[in-house]
Amino acid sequence: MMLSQIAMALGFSLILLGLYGALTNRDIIRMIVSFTIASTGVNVVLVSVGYLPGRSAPILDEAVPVAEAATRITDPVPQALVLTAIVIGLGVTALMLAYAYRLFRARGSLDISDFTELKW
Amino acid sequence: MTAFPNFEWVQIAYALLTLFIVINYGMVMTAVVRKIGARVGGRYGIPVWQNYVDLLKNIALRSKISHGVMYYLGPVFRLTGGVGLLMFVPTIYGSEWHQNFSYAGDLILALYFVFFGTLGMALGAGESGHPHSAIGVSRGLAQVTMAELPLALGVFALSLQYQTLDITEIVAAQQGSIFNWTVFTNPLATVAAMVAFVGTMMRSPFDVAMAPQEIPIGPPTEYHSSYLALMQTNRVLFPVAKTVIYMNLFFGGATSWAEFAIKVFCLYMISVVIGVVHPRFRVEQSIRFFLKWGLPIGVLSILVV
Amino acid sequence: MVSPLLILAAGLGAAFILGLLRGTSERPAFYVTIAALAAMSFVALSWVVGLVLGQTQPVEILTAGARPPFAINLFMGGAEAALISVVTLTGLLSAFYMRADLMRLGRRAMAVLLVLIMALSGLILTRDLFNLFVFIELIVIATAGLVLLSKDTRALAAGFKYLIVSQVISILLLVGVIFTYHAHGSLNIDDIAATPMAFTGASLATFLVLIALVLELKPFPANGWALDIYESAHPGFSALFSAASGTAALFAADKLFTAAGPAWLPLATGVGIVTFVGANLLALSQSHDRRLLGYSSVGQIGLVLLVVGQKALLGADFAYVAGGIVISHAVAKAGLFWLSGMVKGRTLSDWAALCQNPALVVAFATFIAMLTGLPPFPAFYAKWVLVHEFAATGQLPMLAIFLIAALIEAGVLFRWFGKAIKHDAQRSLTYHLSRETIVLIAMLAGWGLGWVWGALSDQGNVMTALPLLFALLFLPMDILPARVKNAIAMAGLVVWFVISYQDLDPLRLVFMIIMMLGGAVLFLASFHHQGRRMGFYAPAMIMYAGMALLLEAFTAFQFFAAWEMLTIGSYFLILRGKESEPHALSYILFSLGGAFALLAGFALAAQGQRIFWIEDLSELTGTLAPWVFVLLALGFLTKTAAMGLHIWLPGAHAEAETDVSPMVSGILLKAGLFGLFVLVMEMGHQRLYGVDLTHLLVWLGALSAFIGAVLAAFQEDAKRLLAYSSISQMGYAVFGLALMNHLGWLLAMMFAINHFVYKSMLFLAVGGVKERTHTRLMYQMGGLITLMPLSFVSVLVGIIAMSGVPPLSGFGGRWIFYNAIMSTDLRLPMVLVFMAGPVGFLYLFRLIHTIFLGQPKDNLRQVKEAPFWIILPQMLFVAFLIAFAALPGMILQRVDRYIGTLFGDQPLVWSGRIVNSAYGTWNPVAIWGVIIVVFVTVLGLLIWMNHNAQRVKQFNIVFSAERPFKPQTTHFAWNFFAPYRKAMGFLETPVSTSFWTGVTNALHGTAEFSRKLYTGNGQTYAVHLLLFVIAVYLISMGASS
Amino acid sequence: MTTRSFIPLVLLALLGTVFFALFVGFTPDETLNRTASYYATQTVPETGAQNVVTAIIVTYRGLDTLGEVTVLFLTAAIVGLVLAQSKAPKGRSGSGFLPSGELLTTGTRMLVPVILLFGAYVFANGHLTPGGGFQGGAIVASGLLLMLLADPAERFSHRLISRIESSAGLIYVILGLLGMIFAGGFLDNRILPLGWFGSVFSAGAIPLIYILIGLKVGAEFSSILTSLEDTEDAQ
Repeated sequence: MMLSQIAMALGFSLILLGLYGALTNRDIIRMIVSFTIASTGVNVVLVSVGYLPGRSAPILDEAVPVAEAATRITDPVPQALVLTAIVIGLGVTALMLAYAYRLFRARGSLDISDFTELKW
Repeated sequence: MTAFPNFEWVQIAYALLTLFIVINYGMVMTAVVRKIGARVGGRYGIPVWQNYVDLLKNIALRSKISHGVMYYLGPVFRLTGGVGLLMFVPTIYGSEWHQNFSYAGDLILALYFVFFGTLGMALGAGESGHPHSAIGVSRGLAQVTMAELPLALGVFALSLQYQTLDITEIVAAQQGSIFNWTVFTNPLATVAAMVAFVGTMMRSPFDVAMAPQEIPIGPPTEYHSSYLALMQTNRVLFPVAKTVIYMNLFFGGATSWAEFAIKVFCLYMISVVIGVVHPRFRVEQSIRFFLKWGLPIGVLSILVV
Repeated sequence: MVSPLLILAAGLGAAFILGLLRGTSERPAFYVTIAALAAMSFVALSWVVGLVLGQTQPVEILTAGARPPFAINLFMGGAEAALISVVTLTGLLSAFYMRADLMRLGRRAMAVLLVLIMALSGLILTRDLFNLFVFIELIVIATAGLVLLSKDTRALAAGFKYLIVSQVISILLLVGVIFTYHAHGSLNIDDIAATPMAFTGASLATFLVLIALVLELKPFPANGWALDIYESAHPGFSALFSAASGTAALFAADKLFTAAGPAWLPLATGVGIVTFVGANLLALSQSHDRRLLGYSSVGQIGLVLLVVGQKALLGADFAYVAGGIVISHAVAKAGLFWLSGMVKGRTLSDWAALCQNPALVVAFATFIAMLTGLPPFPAFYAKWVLVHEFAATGQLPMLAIFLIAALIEAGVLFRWFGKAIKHDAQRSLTYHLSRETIVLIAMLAGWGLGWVWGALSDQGNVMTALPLLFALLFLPMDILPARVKNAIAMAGLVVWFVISYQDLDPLRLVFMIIMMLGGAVLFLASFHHQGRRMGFYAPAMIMYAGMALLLEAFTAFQFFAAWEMLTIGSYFLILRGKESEPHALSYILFSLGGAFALLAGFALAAQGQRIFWIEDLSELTGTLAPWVFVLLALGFLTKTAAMGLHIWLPGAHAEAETDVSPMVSGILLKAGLFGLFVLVMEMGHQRLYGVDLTHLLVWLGALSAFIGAVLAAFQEDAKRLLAYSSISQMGYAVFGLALMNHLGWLLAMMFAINHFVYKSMLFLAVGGVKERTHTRLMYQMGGLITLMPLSFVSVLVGIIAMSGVPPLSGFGGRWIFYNAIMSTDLRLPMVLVFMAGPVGFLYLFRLIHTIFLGQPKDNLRQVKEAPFWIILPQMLFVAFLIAFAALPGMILQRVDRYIGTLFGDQPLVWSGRIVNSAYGTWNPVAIWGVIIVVFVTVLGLLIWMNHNAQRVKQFNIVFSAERPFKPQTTHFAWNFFAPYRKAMGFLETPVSTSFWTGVTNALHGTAEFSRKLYTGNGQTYAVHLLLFVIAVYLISMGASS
Repeated sequence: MTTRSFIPLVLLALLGTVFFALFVGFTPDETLNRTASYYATQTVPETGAQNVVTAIIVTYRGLDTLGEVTVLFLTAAIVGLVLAQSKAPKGRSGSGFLPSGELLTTGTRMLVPVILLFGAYVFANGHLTPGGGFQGGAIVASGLLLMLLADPAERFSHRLISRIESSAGLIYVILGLLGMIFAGGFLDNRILPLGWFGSVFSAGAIPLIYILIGLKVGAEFSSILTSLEDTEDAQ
């Protein structure tokens, strides 16, 4: 079992865990937190896909001369992606929190099952 | 005038003659029939010239009332229907004199023209404004629709059999021996047609439309005096004219006035005899009757031919 | 050409500039927003124009000066340009539309709007998978922001549900993206497309990406959150959400399905069809307008997804079909949402408020027509091609499901339209000139697109058909007074007849005479109407245009288009009646059902040929032909209201306006008859399972003739009586047609002519009576003969003619009938027809007797003769009937000769005015001669005998009776043929009615039950989502393994 | 176990199988795939950045990053929008909070400048060392957060923040467009000389862009924080 696989397994289980929390907790704040867990899981998966065993970070300083870059560094793309993913996740989370605040203001409750006037 | 091939003015005279004979024959015959009916009922009955008396009396009557145009025209339609029917069928087979205007059309014309008088009468009675006449009309119509059905089927079978709709040809086909008559060559069609015949002769058990008892002032008696005169004329003329059709279609037609007299009388008597021994049907009863008997026979007849 | 990147840059830049503005300065902020959106639209449009005119080629835009897949690249092609134009323009208009609320919420909201449009354009442009994800997230966030524009507090909850769901989606998408990257070593979509994956374990990544994008399309049933947004959001935004977002998301999905390769298309097809059916079904039980619109957009998007699934098969047509549906959906849906913003109430019938503003009604109708794919709008052409594709590739179940769902959708929308038109408004419109302008712009865009799609179509452009243009001319002319329009309309019909009658065979010529000249005559009656009479002439003329085109249709497409046209026109006409709402609905549903049967039939017949000539129907052979026959026959029989398909007719014809009833009865029914003519002429005898289909038709005709007559005899309502009698008469015609011999067809023609004349006459007469007595119940009338003599005359002549009593023309029909059946070997059906004849006599007599004869009613003593303009055409008809009865040759002879050329026989001999057949003679003139002579003589006799008769007053006949609670029950005219009912009443049991009611109830039941699925709980929606994903996964795995 | 928690469990179990299939099917690459190897070899000649990830973020996938920045911008705007409606009643701002204690206050005074400086360093050296605009921005914002914690009544000018935010964003876009005009395409960093590999002023426009991003991100986080902070008062 290699590092990347452990990481990936961890990532997936985080996703499932987070989703489970999001689907079973009625409390909006808890749901939001669960989602952050899940998206963390996603990020872990992202990174773990980019990881190549026994290589170092894609920064070409003294440790990794430019010439050998191709053989020495891990895949930089997932890392770039994960950064974006993190930021976006953060954005959405902030948004959800703001919503939660407004919902609480509107109804004095944070129970998702209280917000079902719209249906059918 | 292309519409009237071999038309001479004399034909009008011929036609009038036919008309005259038939009317008188009808006068006497209906009287005789009524007399027979009375005798069956153990009464003495009327003298045979009674119809003439009534006719003259009605014409002579002075009370004259009209309920409006349609009312006024009713009897006219009625009589036109009767006369026209007679005019459209050849009365005496083979006689130059009594072909009338049968070249104007064929069997279909005759069959549909039967409704002409009925319609006019019904409309006239309708305008009289008396609900009972309306009721009489509705009953009559309701009944006649089903009564005509077996006839239509019978005629269809017949025309399939002879492959023509021309009455004269049909009669021609039946000449020679008595066994050439349709009644023998195609009994089913005949029976079906006769059911209709009995059903439409306005006699018991199918006379609910007139319903002399329940509707004391039904269509006929809503009319009076000269209207009634016309209608009486029609009532002696029309059954004969209709019988003539049956005679021509199923019983070999008539080659002479004598044969004519006998055949028509016998046919007419059929409905009379049935009439005097049967109580009246209610409308739905008679409809069911025609559905139960007339229709199947008719269907059978068009299937076997 | 400016670089498409400017679309993105402009959006972003403007958004950032807004931040620099002072927080209080909304006005300039708004102008900046508008300017930016305008710029974006301009760039997009300029690309569309450039690409169409061929001035530019599709271009790939690189970023960061590196080639893909190493840097993100964008692509601008025809589809992209078009869709971005849709998106940006919708954005621009919506921005104007939401002006007030944007001002209220300030520059932040405007920035969000700008970013949304920018992101949507980016979604369409980008060719990079991860970039796609970024744009999707941008859209999600912006959407969540704009939902807040709504003053409706429930919108908050909706927005949150949306966020929850999109979280789940983005998780799936990200996992999918990264594994796709791992599998392909590239994030560039075209790269991925270059190496399509088989449907195996490794392709799970592809599955995840695709399913995530499908989920963005709100597939049924995992779409509760979307519906909530549609319902609660600001209409201006809902328009964006439906039109712009939906379009962009669809394009993204399409991109990836293309990349994923053909193996994945079934996924799209499956999800698409399920969504299309499910959404439309559930929409049935919606009473909230915006939610209904939501369901409908979900359905439409599902439809496009279905088309995407057909991509491989459609090939070159794909863009045409998908584009047609997408764009007409975008325009129509945006328009409808914008409209909904002007309606105060939220129930469907609140839309009645629109009636205050004819322009908006037209817009509403336009949008509905665009959604249901009626001509001349793009979706119509698209539907045509799609169905043909289905048929050509033998996906018949798909074809059936598609058409049924489309029918349900039409049901939903037209039910709504009917309510909006017929109910009376509780609250008036919230009127803004700007909003109306926006809606009207959308409407014009719709018509424009219709023209474009027509121009692109290889079937010919419906919009360039002269009659249609003439009809549409009446929309702007609606401000003119009715009389003027009427004159123009009549002139139009006559002129069209004059210019087009030469090149028609006698058969078509007769129909042409009935439809055009007859139509003109009927318009005489319309002179009776004063004032403007808004919204009457356009539909009427569309109907006539349809018929005019129908007669000259040579290809299946022309035929079908014309057919749809006359259907729509007549629907709007019928809808005008007072109580006509439900009947109009059932009319349009049956008609569209019939039309779809036609469509399916033609598609089956064409087998993928682009142009299918009607006369090629005769070349059809093999197992296919009989089915084509069945489908086409079904279509036509629905119009002629054969027994079983007839239930729409009585209501529709009875409730229509006085001068409309004769149009839809006397003329419109002939369209169906004409269709049947063409059908049997081309296809002749077809055997299915050894049964000769024409024999079935014979039976059907006979049955309709008989039952129609019986039912007519039992009606209390004069117009319903006439309506049922039409069923009966059409039955005769179908019967004659199906006899498949010379005389049979002549019979059919005879009935076509006769029925037109006397049915128009009777409807006008009865209509005239109704105008005066304000009732259609016969037992409430009576004794009108003296008050309305002319109406009486026409009814009298009418019924004599119809009942076939000599001497009038009906007899001719009967005569031909007998001669026809003499020369066929079918016997049993005749029995029914024989019965029908006398029964016809019953209802006709009832009609004239109970209306005109008998005792006048007190309340009707003062009524006057029917209005002049209603009487006039009747008198013309009377004259015609008499002339036609005396000289039938003047029309029939030519037709007879023509039919002779078809059958190569000549059973009738026309010697002078006498007609001889192999069996008998018909000498109309002689008949007239004898009857007139006798009649006149007898009349003279009577007059001589009593010239001085006294006219008596009504009450000279007095009789007494109690007056019970329901007086009419004791009136002789009530239940006139009571005994007949006792005997034959069993025929009255509404078999087919209850059948169709059963069907509809079942549908509504399912809808009502299954919409409970949408509990409104955001969590449940997330569960639905996962459920959906898992289900699709298992199914597709099952399918692939 | 109730159905409410049971159904999701089953679903997730099934989803788990999907993930498991992915997991089993996954084998780490032995060598860089073509995209990655291109970056490994071409980054230096093309962008002159030491930190390949930075090069990818700012240049190759610059459009993503622009979007990313926009996401934050959007979030900030919307959070402002959401919370705008429930502003604190004027005058009561800051009231009802306990003073946050000597330690925290002093610590804040001491740390904040350092934090800000560090943040600046991180985003200025994004192209050389790990880190970059986002990280730097976050650090800057954290300094702000610290101040808020120290003195909840503290208020920052939304106007200033949004000015910084917007102008940074605007310049970013403009730089991108300049790339289209003067270099290979949108967001191409070669509008400026690539400079001496490894020095601070190298890698063309990357440092500049990263600084902008840093400012922007910092501003956005701060505006989110302050908006959230404002709502506190209404309690």
